[in-house]
Formats: sequence, structure tokens, C-alpha cells
Amino acid sequence: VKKLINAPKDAVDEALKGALLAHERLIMALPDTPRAIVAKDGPRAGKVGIVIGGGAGHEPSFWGYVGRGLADAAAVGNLFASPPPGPILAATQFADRGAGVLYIYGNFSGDVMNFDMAAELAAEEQIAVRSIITTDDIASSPVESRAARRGVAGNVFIFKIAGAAADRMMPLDTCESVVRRANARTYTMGLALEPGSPPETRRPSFDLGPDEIEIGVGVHGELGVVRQKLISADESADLLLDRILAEMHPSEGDQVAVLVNSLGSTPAMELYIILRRVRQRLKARGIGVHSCLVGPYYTSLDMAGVSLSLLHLDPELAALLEAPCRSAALTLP
Amino acid sequence: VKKLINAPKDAVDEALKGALLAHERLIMALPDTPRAIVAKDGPRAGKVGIVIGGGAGHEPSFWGYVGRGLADAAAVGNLFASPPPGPILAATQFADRGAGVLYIYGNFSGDVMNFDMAAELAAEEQIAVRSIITTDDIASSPVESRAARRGVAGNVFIFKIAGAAADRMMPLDTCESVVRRANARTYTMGLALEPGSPPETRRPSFDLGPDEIEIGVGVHGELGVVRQKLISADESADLLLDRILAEMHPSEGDQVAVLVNSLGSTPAMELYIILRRVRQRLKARGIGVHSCLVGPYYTSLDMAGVSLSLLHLDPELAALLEAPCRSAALTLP
Amino acid sequence: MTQLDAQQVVFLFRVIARRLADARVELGALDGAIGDADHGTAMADGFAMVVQSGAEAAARGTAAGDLFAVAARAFLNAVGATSGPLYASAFMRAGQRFAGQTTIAAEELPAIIGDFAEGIADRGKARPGDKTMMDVWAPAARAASLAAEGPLARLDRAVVAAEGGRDATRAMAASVGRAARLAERSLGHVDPGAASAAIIIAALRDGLAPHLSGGHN
Amino acid sequence: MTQLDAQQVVFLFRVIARRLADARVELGALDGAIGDADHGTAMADGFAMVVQSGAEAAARGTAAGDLFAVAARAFLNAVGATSGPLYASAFMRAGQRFAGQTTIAAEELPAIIGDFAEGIADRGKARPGDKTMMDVWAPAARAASLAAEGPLARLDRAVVAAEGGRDATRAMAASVGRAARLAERSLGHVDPGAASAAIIIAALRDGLAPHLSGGHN
Ligand SMILES: Nc1ncnc2c1ncn2[C@@H]1O[C@H](COP(=O)(O)OP(=O)(O)O)[C@@H](O)[C@H]1O
Ligand SMILES: Nc1ncnc2c1ncn2[C@@H]1O[C@H](COP(=O)(O)OP(=O)(O)O)[C@@H](O)[C@H]1O
Ligand SMILES: [Mg+2]
Ligand SMILES: [Mg+2]
Ligand SMILES: [Mg+2]
Ligand SMILES: [Mg+2]
Repeated sequence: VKKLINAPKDAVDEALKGALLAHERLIMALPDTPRAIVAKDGPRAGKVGIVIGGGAGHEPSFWGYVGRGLADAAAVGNLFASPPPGPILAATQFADRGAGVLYIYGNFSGDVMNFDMAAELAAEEQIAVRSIITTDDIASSPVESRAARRGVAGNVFIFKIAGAAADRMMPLDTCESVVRRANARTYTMGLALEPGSPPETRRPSFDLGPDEIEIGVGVHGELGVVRQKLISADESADLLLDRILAEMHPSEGDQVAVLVNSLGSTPAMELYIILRRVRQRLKARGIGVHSCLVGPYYTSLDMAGVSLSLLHLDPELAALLEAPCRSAALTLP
Repeated sequence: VKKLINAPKDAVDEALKGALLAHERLIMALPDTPRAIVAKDGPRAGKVGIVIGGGAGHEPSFWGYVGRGLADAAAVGNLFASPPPGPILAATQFADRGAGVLYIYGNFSGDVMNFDMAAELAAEEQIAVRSIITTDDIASSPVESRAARRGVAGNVFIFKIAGAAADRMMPLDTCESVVRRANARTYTMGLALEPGSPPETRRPSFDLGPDEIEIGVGVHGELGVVRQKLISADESADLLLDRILAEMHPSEGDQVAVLVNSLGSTPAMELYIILRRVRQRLKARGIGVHSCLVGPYYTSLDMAGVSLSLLHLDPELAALLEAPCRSAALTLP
Repeated sequence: MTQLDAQQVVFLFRVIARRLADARVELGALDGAIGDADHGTAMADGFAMVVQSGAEAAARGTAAGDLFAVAARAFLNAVGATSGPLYASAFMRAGQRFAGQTTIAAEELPAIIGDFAEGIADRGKARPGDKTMMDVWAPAARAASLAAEGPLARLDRAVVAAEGGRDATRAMAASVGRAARLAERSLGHVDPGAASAAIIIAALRDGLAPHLSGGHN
Repeated sequence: MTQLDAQQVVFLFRVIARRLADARVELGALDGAIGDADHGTAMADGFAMVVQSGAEAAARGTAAGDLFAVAARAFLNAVGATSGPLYASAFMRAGQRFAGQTTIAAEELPAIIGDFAEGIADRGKARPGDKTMMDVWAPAARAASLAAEGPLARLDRAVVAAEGGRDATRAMAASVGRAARLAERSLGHVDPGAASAAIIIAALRDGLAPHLSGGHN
């Protein structure tokens, strides 16, 4: 697979440098901690600090969601690898403005252990830290073991809710509980047409036949739950949506927010065809759509495929979702 | 090539329907003219109307640049095919609020003829129409025949300047001359790692060897000017930037805006590696960077590759570029 | 003197449409080499819409001579490529000749080659040698206008001239249209618009031949 | 009784690092089958950083016993995968045993297998049968702790136990870590973390053997 890179081992750092330059009005790296990316505007005395993070390869996540009304800081690891406690702690120290800090990150054991270690170190410095481990990927574990699920593209909604809650100066307890509710009400499922290829190998991270798709993939090249023949866009949308609705069981008149996410190389035309079907189906079920995001919001290198995320809103979550924010990947006026 | 589509012939209409649903707060189709997409907010008495357009397959262009502070309407054709005069005329009638209408579209003979026919029809209705045919693609013709060049991703800058000028209630003459200047000062060049595949054929629109790239490609599957071995990201960036700077010949201290555009399937990581190099090089030349756009702003289906656009700013263009706007693809607070 | 009614004019369009549909892939490939690969789609879909709208209009009782204006609109709306407005202008021009006629004399129809050439030239401003469809339409129009011969013979000559014009584009470097950006790289390739023009002219001849069995005037 | 100085401890790390570097692709493939394909990179790069930081620290005069804490930090910063904090905790635990010692008796070093097992268990909370590296570290630690034998024999037993534990993971369904999402789909695959753990234990044995030539106590 051809790639526009230099030395493969430099890809993550060079892309991050590019992002810091491209968005220099919004974000910067902490001096001496290049993997701790912080917001230039937003953090302020008395506001709960929001710290997010995870591996590289999901661009524009995580730095793309750092800014006013969103996260205060992000710790970024190597390709698909958790950041170590060092940058997480530095991000925490920056984000702490006396009201405590909320960690939000996907449920992967590497991330859990590293964020936990950082939280232990922060506790030694008397910084109050709460951790929300996101678990929106419904394909990754049955509903009975929801806590074992991966955290994937639904993070975008959860980050947004958290950023807005903190921006409204809600105290740590309130932020924590509203974000926990957002996580519990966010459902994601993805499918891949082609695996992504890491810069090191430039080879697909798994093999798919010329007519096959993989349902339920993760965002690190993990296999999904089942492999099948390529189906149409409408069938693909139905497959993802049916699984999500079966868990969410919304009532008529409920509101949802929708994210149709490119896993990397799927272009806008295909995403919007999917979105159209999702909207048709939701309308038929009498479910209102508060807002839609369509695009490469949470990627897995150059994987071809799509994930669908729905956030089951309630009035408070809806208000937080539409609150203004300004970041590299998401700006609401 | 696998695609998330239904019947190939429906892909353009279905994607457009998805876009209208996803961005229903911002845009809508004119009743009875589904290919004329208009802004819900922005058009108003005495404001020059901005009408843009071209073929489908460049999503989020063109509907993505319709909104307050940007275009008032867009006419969208079939895949890589100009809209006929009908929707252009309807867009023109909608956008005309007594101050005349500016057409802005890329220099392709199909578009020129269709927009000209629409302008003739508009003239019969006493609507003052001026046409700016964009010509930013420096690979498509030598500098001596600049007027023969294609209009490609640099359109994003030109649309933005036009939208801001009209939003400031500048009269038609002034809008026309400032947008003409923006076009004259915008330079784009692209390269492809893999061709895109139209939904109808699902086959690459041209053949490239496993180690080859095509330099100077257009955005409709047109071949470029030369084919060569895959080179590194830095070399690719240098190749594009050198050609652009050789024509622009900026002075030290000049300001530019930069767009690193994905042609469809190239993911953010690679775009930001390119951006980083461009920024290094500009810094070394003493050229200031006003702002950067990085992402799939003007695509060519699922082509893998990148285009680089530079807008050589002057103070007025810089002010217009940073004016607020709100659209599906570009929002500045 | 054979007169064609609206149904028969639509049938003539259908003959052309079928040939273009058969050539869809080949025209697409020619355009792929020096353009954007859509010329097969443009011509096949454009003429399919001409047939469909023509048939609907004929069923509504539209006069034979007014079908050309119907065809122009249909082609324009179906085809956004350069060939859209060019053939729309071509049909429009031919429509001016026959406007209002309920039937058209078969002998009169070869003249539309000249109308097409003029309509395309006016809209596109290309000239022979630019490597476009004009390299076919211009010599074919000249051949079709030789008054000394009967209509079928003129059509035969037009077909030969069209083929010659088409083949000549292979040695030209494009200076108009999308392929102009390739400059010398377009050398060695037949122009797709020239190829489809030659198909139209041959189909016109074959579609009219049964009505012109009289041969030379 | 052979005493290892800081340089020699770094050399021991180097033996392990080399084996893991050789196994990089193979470990990546094991992880590709049931995880995210990065375990080869994680272990090879992690131990490479352990060697580099250890060598720098030794050159600065750091005591042999303090190199384990250095290794812990290096591993943690180099590896963001699950194995990062796990091996960092392992090194940390071993470091508590030797803290401050300028040299370490070769006979004492097999005990780090038990330290590693404890550090990993504390941090990861996995238990034997979960299809993780604990399926290697736990039985190896038991084997290495049999007081009745000499250190080399205990290491030999640990190697055998490690290999058995590794092979046993093939028949397990993962219930911890990334592979747990595959559930039954992980059956039939060797756990990558178990495979790398077996490599480390074998390398440790081979690296210590020259210092333990005395054999049975
Ligand atoms: N100005 C012009 N006048 C006449 N014919 C032209 C002109 N420009 C292009 N053409 C013809 O149009 C053909 C391409 O048509 P088509 O592929 O349908 O349009 P597009 O280039 O817009 O995709 C060319 O092969 C050429 O013959
Ligand atoms: N909680 C745990 N305790 C012990 N070992 C674990 C645990 N979770 C995962 N592992 C081990 O980690 C290995 C995967 O390591 P690695 O690939 O480096 O991390 P990641 O899964 O984060 O990519 C697994 O094969 C398993 O042996
Ligand atoms: Mg074409
Ligand atoms: Mg075209
Ligand atoms: Mg792994
Ligand atoms: Mg990993």
C-alpha cells in the first residue's frame, strides 16, 4: 500500500507536528512533553479539566477535540498504543484548575493501566481525578458484559458532552455523572471494506477477500465478529442500525444524534449514502434526529469502512451537545 | 474496488439526499429543482448572490460551501459532469436579491458552456451575472496560458473570499474584482497514489503501477503531466511546493493560506505529514502562514493522493479569509 | 418522396442511440486515455434521453419537426459534459430548419449534418485541427452538402469523411477541451468526441438508407 | 559466588532484547490473529529501550540493583500497549529486591521470575487460564522457586514450565485484554504475551547459565 510518509518510525511524530502547526491558534504541546497537547483557550480557574487520550492513528482524534468547549488536554501515544503515564500526568497538571480533572478514554487495557498509573501519581499531588472509560462499541462484547466493550468513535459525542459540561462550570461530580450517562447512552458499530496498513509494514493488518467485509471491527486493526459478502450501502446501514436500536430501544419521539464516521479512506459520497439510509430508517421509527456528523472523525489509519454511532439524547445531553465549541475537528458557533 | 453504495446510478442522488439531511439546518434543495442547493441563512436583500457549482464526486464540494458567509447557492451535476443550465438558472434566481450574482466555477468546457447558457437566460430576466472561471491548477497548462488551466481545490479559498466579500455587502463590481484577484493569486497542484473508481465501473479510472504516482492529476480522473516512482512525503511536498513558489514568487514577509487536501482516500496522518513539511519550507523562505486547512475539502471520489493549494494573501484577502462563515464543510466563528 | 413522421424520426434517434450504447465502453476508454472517461456515458445516456423524451413527445402529438428542440433540452439536461451543450446546440440548430413540420422529407434529413456542424461550432468555437468532434462534423458537413449528388450518396460520402476526420485526430495534439491539458501526451490517441461523431453519422446513414432507396438523384 | 555488575546486568537485558527482536515478526503475527498485531513491536522496542537506558545509566555509574527501576521507566515510556505497564510493574518489583546493590549475586537472579509474576499479577489482575502472559509467568515462577534445587536447574524447570504454559494458551478462550473480545474466536491461537514471556524466560536462563556453571547446589 502506497503512503505519503517519510521514515515509517517518524510518521506519528511528524503528523503530530503537522497538526500542531496547522492548528496553532487552538492547540500546542506542553514544553518538554511533546505528547501532551493542550488547549490555548478554554482552561480556566474553577473549571473541571477534561483530559482525553489514546494511541495515534485515529487522527483527528485526539488533538482534534482539544479546545474551548471540548477537552483541555490530550495525551497521545504511539501508533495504536496508549500514552505512558508521563504525558497523561503532565496533561492532568495543566488541566487542573482547582476543580479536579476528568479522564475520558476508550476501554483498552493498555490505556486503562497507563491512565490508572497517571491517576495514582496525580492523587499524590492532591489532584482529584475521575476516570470515565468509554464502552460504546456494541460489537465488542455482549450486552451483559458492557463494561468489557471497546471505546471507539462514539468518543466524539462523549468528549463533546464532557467539554460542554465543564465549560458550563459544572462541578466534578456533576461532570462525571453526566458523562457517565453519555457513555451509557452511546452506541457504535463499525464495518470494514479493507483493513488499514500501518506505516511500518505498509501491509493490510488482516486479509479480506475481494468481495468480503468484516463486521464489528475495532479501530486498531482488530478483527470483528463476523465476515461476510459485500452488501449494499442500505443493507450495511441497516445491519449497523438494527444492532444499535435493538440495544437502545428508543421510544417514538426520542431524539438521537448520529455520527457516520469514515474509518480512514472511505470518501464522503459513501458516508452520505449511509447517512441517508439511517435517516430514512429513524424517521420510519418515529425517532427524531437532533444533529448529524458525517466524516473522518475517528479513524483507523487508512482503513476503508464506516462506523455508525448514535447518542440517545435526553434534554440535558441535547443542550450540552449543541453548546458552542472550537477545536480542530469540531467547531460549533 | 469495494464501495458502500446501492445501485451505482443512484449514488449521486442518494449522497446528495444524505447531505441535505445531515446539514438540514444549513442547506436545502429548491422545490422542483433538486440539484439547486441553497443556503437557509445568508441570502438577503441588497447582497450580491454567490452561485457556485460543478459535477458531483467532489464532496463536500459544492454543497459544503453553501451557507452564511459563503455561497448562497450551488448547482450540482452528475458525476464529474456540469449541471445543465436549468438548476444554475434556478440557483441564480434564488441568489439574486437585487445586487446581481457572481458565478464561480472551475474551468472545464462543460461547465463553461452550461454556466454561459444559464447566464444568457438570466440576462433575459434582467439579472446581472458575472462569471469567474477559476484556474488554480498550475499543472494543467503552462503559465503563458493560465486561462486554460483547470479550477480545482483552490476553489475553497476562492469561494471563501467571495462569500465574505458579498457578506460585507460589497457591490457586484467590487466582489468580482476581489474574487478575480483571489483566483489570480491561488495556486494548486496535486498528485495521485491511486486513481479513484467511479461507482458505475468500480474500476480505477486509470492504471498506476504498484510503485508509481501520477503528478499533476485533475479532480475527474484526468491524467497528470508525468508519472514517476513513489517518493517520500517530504519529497512530494517539495515537488508541489517548488512548482507553486516558482510561479507565485512571494517576497519574504508575505502571507499565504495553505490547503492540504485529500483527494478522497488519503487519511489525515499523511496530510499532516505533508503540511508539516510545507510549513518548514515556508518558514525557511520567510513566508508567513495565515491559516491552514487540512482534510478532504475537494475530493475526487476515492482517489488516493493530495493536492496543495496556496493563496498568496494581501491584507484585504486575509481579512476576507478569516471572516466568519457557517457551512457544512467550513465554519469559522 | 418519402415523408418521415414523428414516430419515424424517433426511430432514427433510436438507431443512433443504440449504436452509441454499444460503443459506451469503447468511447469511455478513449476518453479515459486523454480525458475523464465519461464520454461513453455522456453520449449513450444523452441519446437514450433523446429517445425517451422524443417518444413521449411524439406520443403527445408533437410534430416531427419539433422533436429536435425536445431532443436539445433532453440532451442538455442529461449530459453535463462538454458534449451536452454542444449536441444541444446541434439539435437546436436542426430544429430551426424543421420547426412546425408534421412530417419531414427523407431527402431533407442529410442536411442536419450541416446543422449539427454549425450548432457545435457556434457553441464550442473549436476549429478543425483542434482535435475535437469538429474534426468529424466539419468535413462530414462539407461532404453532405455536395449538391450534385443524391442524398444517399451524400450520406455515404459524409460517412467516409467522418471516418477520415476521426482517424486524423490520432495525429493531432489537442488544443481545446479537457484533453488540451495533456498537450503532446494526447498524440497517438483518437479523440473520443470525434469517434462518437463518426458513429452518429454512420447510424444516420444506415437509419435513413431504407427511406432513400431511390439512390442518386 | 559470581557477582554481576551493572554492565553484566545490562548484558543480560541485551540477551533478552536480542531474542525478542528476532521474534518481532512472529509475535506480531500471533497478536494479529487475536489482537492488534503490535506485540512484536511492543516487546522488541520496549526491551531495546531497556538496554539503551540501562547502558546509559550504567555508564553514569548507576548501581546494578538500581537498573531495574531504570528499566521499568524505560519500558513504560516506550510501550503504550498493555504489556508496557505490566512489564514496568514487573521490573519495578524486581528492583525492590535489589535496590542499592552495586553487584548482584548470579544465584539471586532466578528470583526475578517470581518478582515479574507478582508485578504483572498486581497490575493486570489476570489469573492463569485467562489466556495471557500470566499463563507463563505463574507456572514459571512456581518452578523457579523450588528451593530443593540449584539455580540453573530451577531456571531449566522454569523454561519448561513456561513452554508448557505458552502452549496451553492455544486451547484457551481469552477472557482478559484485547483478545477477550474475540471470545471463542481466539481458540486455537497461542497468546502472544505468553509467547514473549516464554522467550524472556529462556533468554534469562541462557544469559545466566555461564555465571551458574556450578550447576546443582
Ligand atoms: N470546444 C469544443 N468544441 C467542440 N468539441 C469539443 C470542444 N471541447 C471538447 N470537445 C469534444 O468533447 C469531447 C469530450 O466530450 P465529453 O467527454 O463528453 O466531455 P468532457 O470533456 O466535459 O468530459 C472531446 O473529445 C472533444 O471532441
Ligand atoms: N490484564 C492482563 N494481565 C496480564 N496480561 C495481559 C493482560 N491483558 C493482556 N495481557 C497480555 O498482553 C498481551 C498483549 O500485549 P500487547 O499486544 O503488547 O498489548 P495490547 O493488547 O494493548 O496491544 C496479551 O497477549 C496478553 O498476554
Ligand atoms: Mg469526458
Ligand atoms: Mg466529463
Ligand atoms: Mg497488541
Ligand atoms: Mg496495542
